[in-house]
Amino acid sequence: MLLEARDLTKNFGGVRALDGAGFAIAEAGIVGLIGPNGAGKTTLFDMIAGRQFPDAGRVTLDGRDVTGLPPERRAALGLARTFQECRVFPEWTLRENLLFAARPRSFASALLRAFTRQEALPGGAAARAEELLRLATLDAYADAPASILSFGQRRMLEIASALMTRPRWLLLDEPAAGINPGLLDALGRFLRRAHADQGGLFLIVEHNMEFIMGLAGRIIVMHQGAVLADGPPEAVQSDEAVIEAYLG
Amino acid sequence: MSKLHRRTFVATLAAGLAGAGGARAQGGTATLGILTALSGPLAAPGRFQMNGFNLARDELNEAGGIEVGGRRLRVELKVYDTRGNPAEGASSMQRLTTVDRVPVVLGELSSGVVPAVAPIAEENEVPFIMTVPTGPGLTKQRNRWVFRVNAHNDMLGKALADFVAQRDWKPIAFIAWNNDAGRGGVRGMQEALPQGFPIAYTGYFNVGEVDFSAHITNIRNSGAKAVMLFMDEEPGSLAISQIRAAGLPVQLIGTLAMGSDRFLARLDAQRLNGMVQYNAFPPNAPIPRIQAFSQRYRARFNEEAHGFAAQSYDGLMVAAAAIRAAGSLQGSRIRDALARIEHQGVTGLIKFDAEGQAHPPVYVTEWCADGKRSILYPAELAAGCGAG
Amino acid sequence: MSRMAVLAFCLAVPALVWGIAQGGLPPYLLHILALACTYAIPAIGLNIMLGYAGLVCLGHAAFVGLGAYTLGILAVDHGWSFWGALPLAAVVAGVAGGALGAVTLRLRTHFFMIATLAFGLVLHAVMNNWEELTRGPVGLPGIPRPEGFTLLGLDFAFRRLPDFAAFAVGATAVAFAISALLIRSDFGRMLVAIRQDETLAAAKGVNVTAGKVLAFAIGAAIAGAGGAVKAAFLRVSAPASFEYLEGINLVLIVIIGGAGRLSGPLLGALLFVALPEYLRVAAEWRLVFFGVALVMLMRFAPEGLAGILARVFRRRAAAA
Amino acid sequence: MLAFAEQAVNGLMMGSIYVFVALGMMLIYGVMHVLNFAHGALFMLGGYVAQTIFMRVFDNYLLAVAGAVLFLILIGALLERGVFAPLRGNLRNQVIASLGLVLVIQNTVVAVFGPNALQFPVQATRATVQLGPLSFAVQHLLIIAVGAACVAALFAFLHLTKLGTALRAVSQNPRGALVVGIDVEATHKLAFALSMALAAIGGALLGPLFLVFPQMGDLPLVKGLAGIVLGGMGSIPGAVLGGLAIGVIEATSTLVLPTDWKDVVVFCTIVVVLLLRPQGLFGLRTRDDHG
Repeated sequence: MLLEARDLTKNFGGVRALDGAGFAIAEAGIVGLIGPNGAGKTTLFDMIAGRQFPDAGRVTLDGRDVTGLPPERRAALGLARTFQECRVFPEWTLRENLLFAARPRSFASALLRAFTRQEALPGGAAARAEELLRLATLDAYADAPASILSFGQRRMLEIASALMTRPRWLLLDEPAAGINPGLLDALGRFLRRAHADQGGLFLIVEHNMEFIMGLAGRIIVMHQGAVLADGPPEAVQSDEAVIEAYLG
Repeated sequence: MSKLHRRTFVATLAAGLAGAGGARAQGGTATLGILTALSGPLAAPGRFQMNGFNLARDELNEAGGIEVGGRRLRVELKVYDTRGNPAEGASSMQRLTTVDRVPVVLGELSSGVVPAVAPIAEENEVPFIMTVPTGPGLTKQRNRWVFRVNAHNDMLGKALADFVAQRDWKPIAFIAWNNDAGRGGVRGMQEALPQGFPIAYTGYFNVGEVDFSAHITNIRNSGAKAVMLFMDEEPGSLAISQIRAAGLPVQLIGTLAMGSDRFLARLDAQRLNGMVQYNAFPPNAPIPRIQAFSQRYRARFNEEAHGFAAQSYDGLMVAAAAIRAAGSLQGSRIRDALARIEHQGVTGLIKFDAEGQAHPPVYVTEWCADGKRSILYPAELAAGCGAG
Repeated sequence: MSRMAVLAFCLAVPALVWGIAQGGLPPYLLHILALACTYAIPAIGLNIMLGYAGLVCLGHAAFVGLGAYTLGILAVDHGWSFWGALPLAAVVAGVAGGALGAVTLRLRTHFFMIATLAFGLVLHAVMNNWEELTRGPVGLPGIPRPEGFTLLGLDFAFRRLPDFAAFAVGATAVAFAISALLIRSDFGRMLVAIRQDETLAAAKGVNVTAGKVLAFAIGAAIAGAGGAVKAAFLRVSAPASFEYLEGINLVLIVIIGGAGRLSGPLLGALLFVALPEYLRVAAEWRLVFFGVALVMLMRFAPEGLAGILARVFRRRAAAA
Repeated sequence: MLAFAEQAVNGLMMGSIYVFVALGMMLIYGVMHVLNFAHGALFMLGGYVAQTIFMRVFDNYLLAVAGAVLFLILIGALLERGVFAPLRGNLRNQVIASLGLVLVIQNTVVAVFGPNALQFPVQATRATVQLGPLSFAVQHLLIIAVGAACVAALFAFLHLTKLGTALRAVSQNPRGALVVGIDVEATHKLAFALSMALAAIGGALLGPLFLVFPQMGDLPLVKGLAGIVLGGMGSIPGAVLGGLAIGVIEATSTLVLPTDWKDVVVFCTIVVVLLLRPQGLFGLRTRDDHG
């Protein structure tokens, strides 16, 4: 089982954000996670990414229980994520942002390598960074500090940085938010190309229906802290309960 | 800024400095080094110390300066502010001994700074005469170049402890500065008191902190009969006014700084009445050398003479006498002269023992109701109100 | 920083040190140089925490004090040699640093600063009040200078000022080399990632907790070693040298020199120690000058002196 | 038991001083989200200005305090425009700049007024008053009374007046306040002015009881910070109760521990509270993770 969330519950001082939400994803693909505001999408998303921890319930990656694992340990397993507020390292250049994502992470070995001056950049990292920058149409700014990028460009850089390590689980938090329509198709193509290239699971939380319906092979709809519907885009679009939840 | 580039910058700095170093005795002047505290918490005692040095310098110059090898040299003072910080002290001593190249260094206030400056004096073979620090261990570091004119805590404590034991004021309580003067004083006093003398309470407060209400409450509950204050004039006046205001029925015991008219001006005779304190220099004692100095000090600064000023005055006079005896401004010759010297100072006969410590007399005085003071100890000098 | 650069650096410094040891510089200048080193070494430690990991530790002087007192107590009370006590001084301060790091790592900027300030004040009170161990406010006198040795036919006796100044410069160079090796590596990059954005660093796999604790431990260990060098130089370790104002001075040195730049602490220490001694300006106005400089730098050149110089060189290089 | 009561009152007195400092810092922190480490030095400056006016200008304590308040508000406006406003947004630089201000203010005072402590003898409040078996200086009670009055006045202002509500709005959400039409810039100046007034009054109250000296603001600053941490960062009532609690803890600790450890007790309280309950007694546990 590639990714499984089983009856996750979480409340913030009386407000029940998640109420036994759960779903199971067996094979690779692009999965959309949608639902009206306050449905608990971001809370569930954060629990899979390790930024928040549930009061009850379990999250497993490849069958392994990661419910209480901190984010850095999940990254080591091959999980990468982007943020709703779009976070990049502003002081570093685009290339440094990407190369940093590919470097090994244990402080112990870093300390040892610091004194033995061994370089630890995995072989193809530089080439992969070039390719991703080109795919994300950002190669012109490769050596400029990330702080100069526009919001849309910063979003693309964040996704490229997450793709550097060919993660088995890529979690995208509203990638289309704040992107001007012209850039949306480029974003869609970029994600489709990337998934075709590396496989694994792309779990995308999104509000832009048109964008996600065209991209995802499977849609999970959240409503009031629980999973309301789960299936291919066409089935979910015509599901009465879903329309009711959105319009109700 | 590569490392080599910085080296050249440092080298040019050196050239500038070397030029500035004055030769030892051009044009008939002898420049003596002074370490004191002109700022920071110890600035008040620093002022009295400088008064003593300046008075001695002016008197020496009025008498034609110091006669060395047939030439009469004017006395100049090169003063550095150490602010009670060991690092600043070390830099100042280093500059005095190697840039200004003074023949002798005097002063310092804080016992914490002395261990940092004494070894530098020893390395550059320049005698260092302390005039205020009271830490007992300072003259026990086997450093032949260190001398001390004033009595240290154990010597001061001894006189007063005998007196307190004699008057049987027990149990006794202490309130003291939380620094070397305060804690050193309390330890010196506790060791000097007879074995098993009951100590009801020991309270410390930070230099600059001035709220004694907590201590007063604890002293009242400890049933102490006497309270000894180890602090300088400013906090001392506050502590006493608060103790009297709280109506605490205790015998007050003070230190050197609390036996002067300036202290009286901060409070009033009625509140000081009956307070006893040790004193290295009771300004109105019926002793000619003390009377003479008090008059000259009042003429110059129109305030009453202070013990630190008298000790520093003696320090400079002893240094001048040693230079005259050595007939040279050579540090080692002056050191040898100091080791052998017997100088009649205002604080008493100054003769340094093997460790460089002088043994001036220590007095105990008592405040009378009329704002005058009487001398109680040493017995042979005991005298009524108005003599302290 | 390739292996060759490190090798060249390791040869250049002893040569420089040997040059100083031969004398030729006036004693007062050697004294200022050594004193500047006793500020530079702890500042290098603080720069790893403040400049790279973004941890504004206001209690750094306490680690310097821990190193100084460890050397003092071991050497004076237990007869240890300086060379034996020096590593222990660094370890004791490092352990305390790691502990403070672990304890304060979840706190946000303001709380964190207040906690480090409180930590510094507690340690200063312990140094001042625990008389049986530290001899209280008078300080621990009689701390020995490092024992001499002969190297390549040269005998170093550290009681002599030129030799000690050479040792101090050598110790600063070692601290500088350690900080350079650490910063110009994955270790340094991970610290800088933590400073820029902790949440993102964690998402990229950086163990933020371990990073902060390590930055604290290493920064404090270097400060402890600096404290031992200062105690050996002044031959006394007194509480007055480690009060909270000294902690603020260290922050001042790193910021004015250039936080987040390897040469920052060196420039800052030289400026803070050498300039006033050379100018012999009255204490108050010297500190007013530094206070104003700090405020101006924060407004107009937060990257400090090293940053300004780098910008000037870059512009000149670009122009050339 | 009597001793405990007496120490508690002593504690309340010093605690009131810490409340002045804590409230002053809280007002600026609440609105501008920065901790002004120079507040202790400004507190001391208030004491010096009041002392100078009282001794040299007109021999009236009330006018001296008023003069100190006006002077400090002026200085505060300069600092807000020259240092804190341009650095808004960069937390670390603002705090370090305030450390620079500490050096500037403290050492300028030493250079101008000299290093040693100055007398501030206000005869009216020297007398002592009998409260059952215990006696207290009038100034002690004055500090507690004025402290309580200022807290009450501040509460009334914050909760009853339009300006006060605007100030609370900005402290909760500056952008939200802007959208609703509150002039955020003006509120910052108002908060700074109030903070400076409290610092001036605090300094002018402490002066006559003890002495006025350059390092006078250092310990109250740290203990005021302890009060803020204990009460809960961001909570005005927390700063008041926290400041008083620190004063009482400190005074009553002298019954148990030797007095030279009383500061350590306060510093340890800061660390312990930060570890066990970072949001303090009244603070709210905020979910956002940018400090």
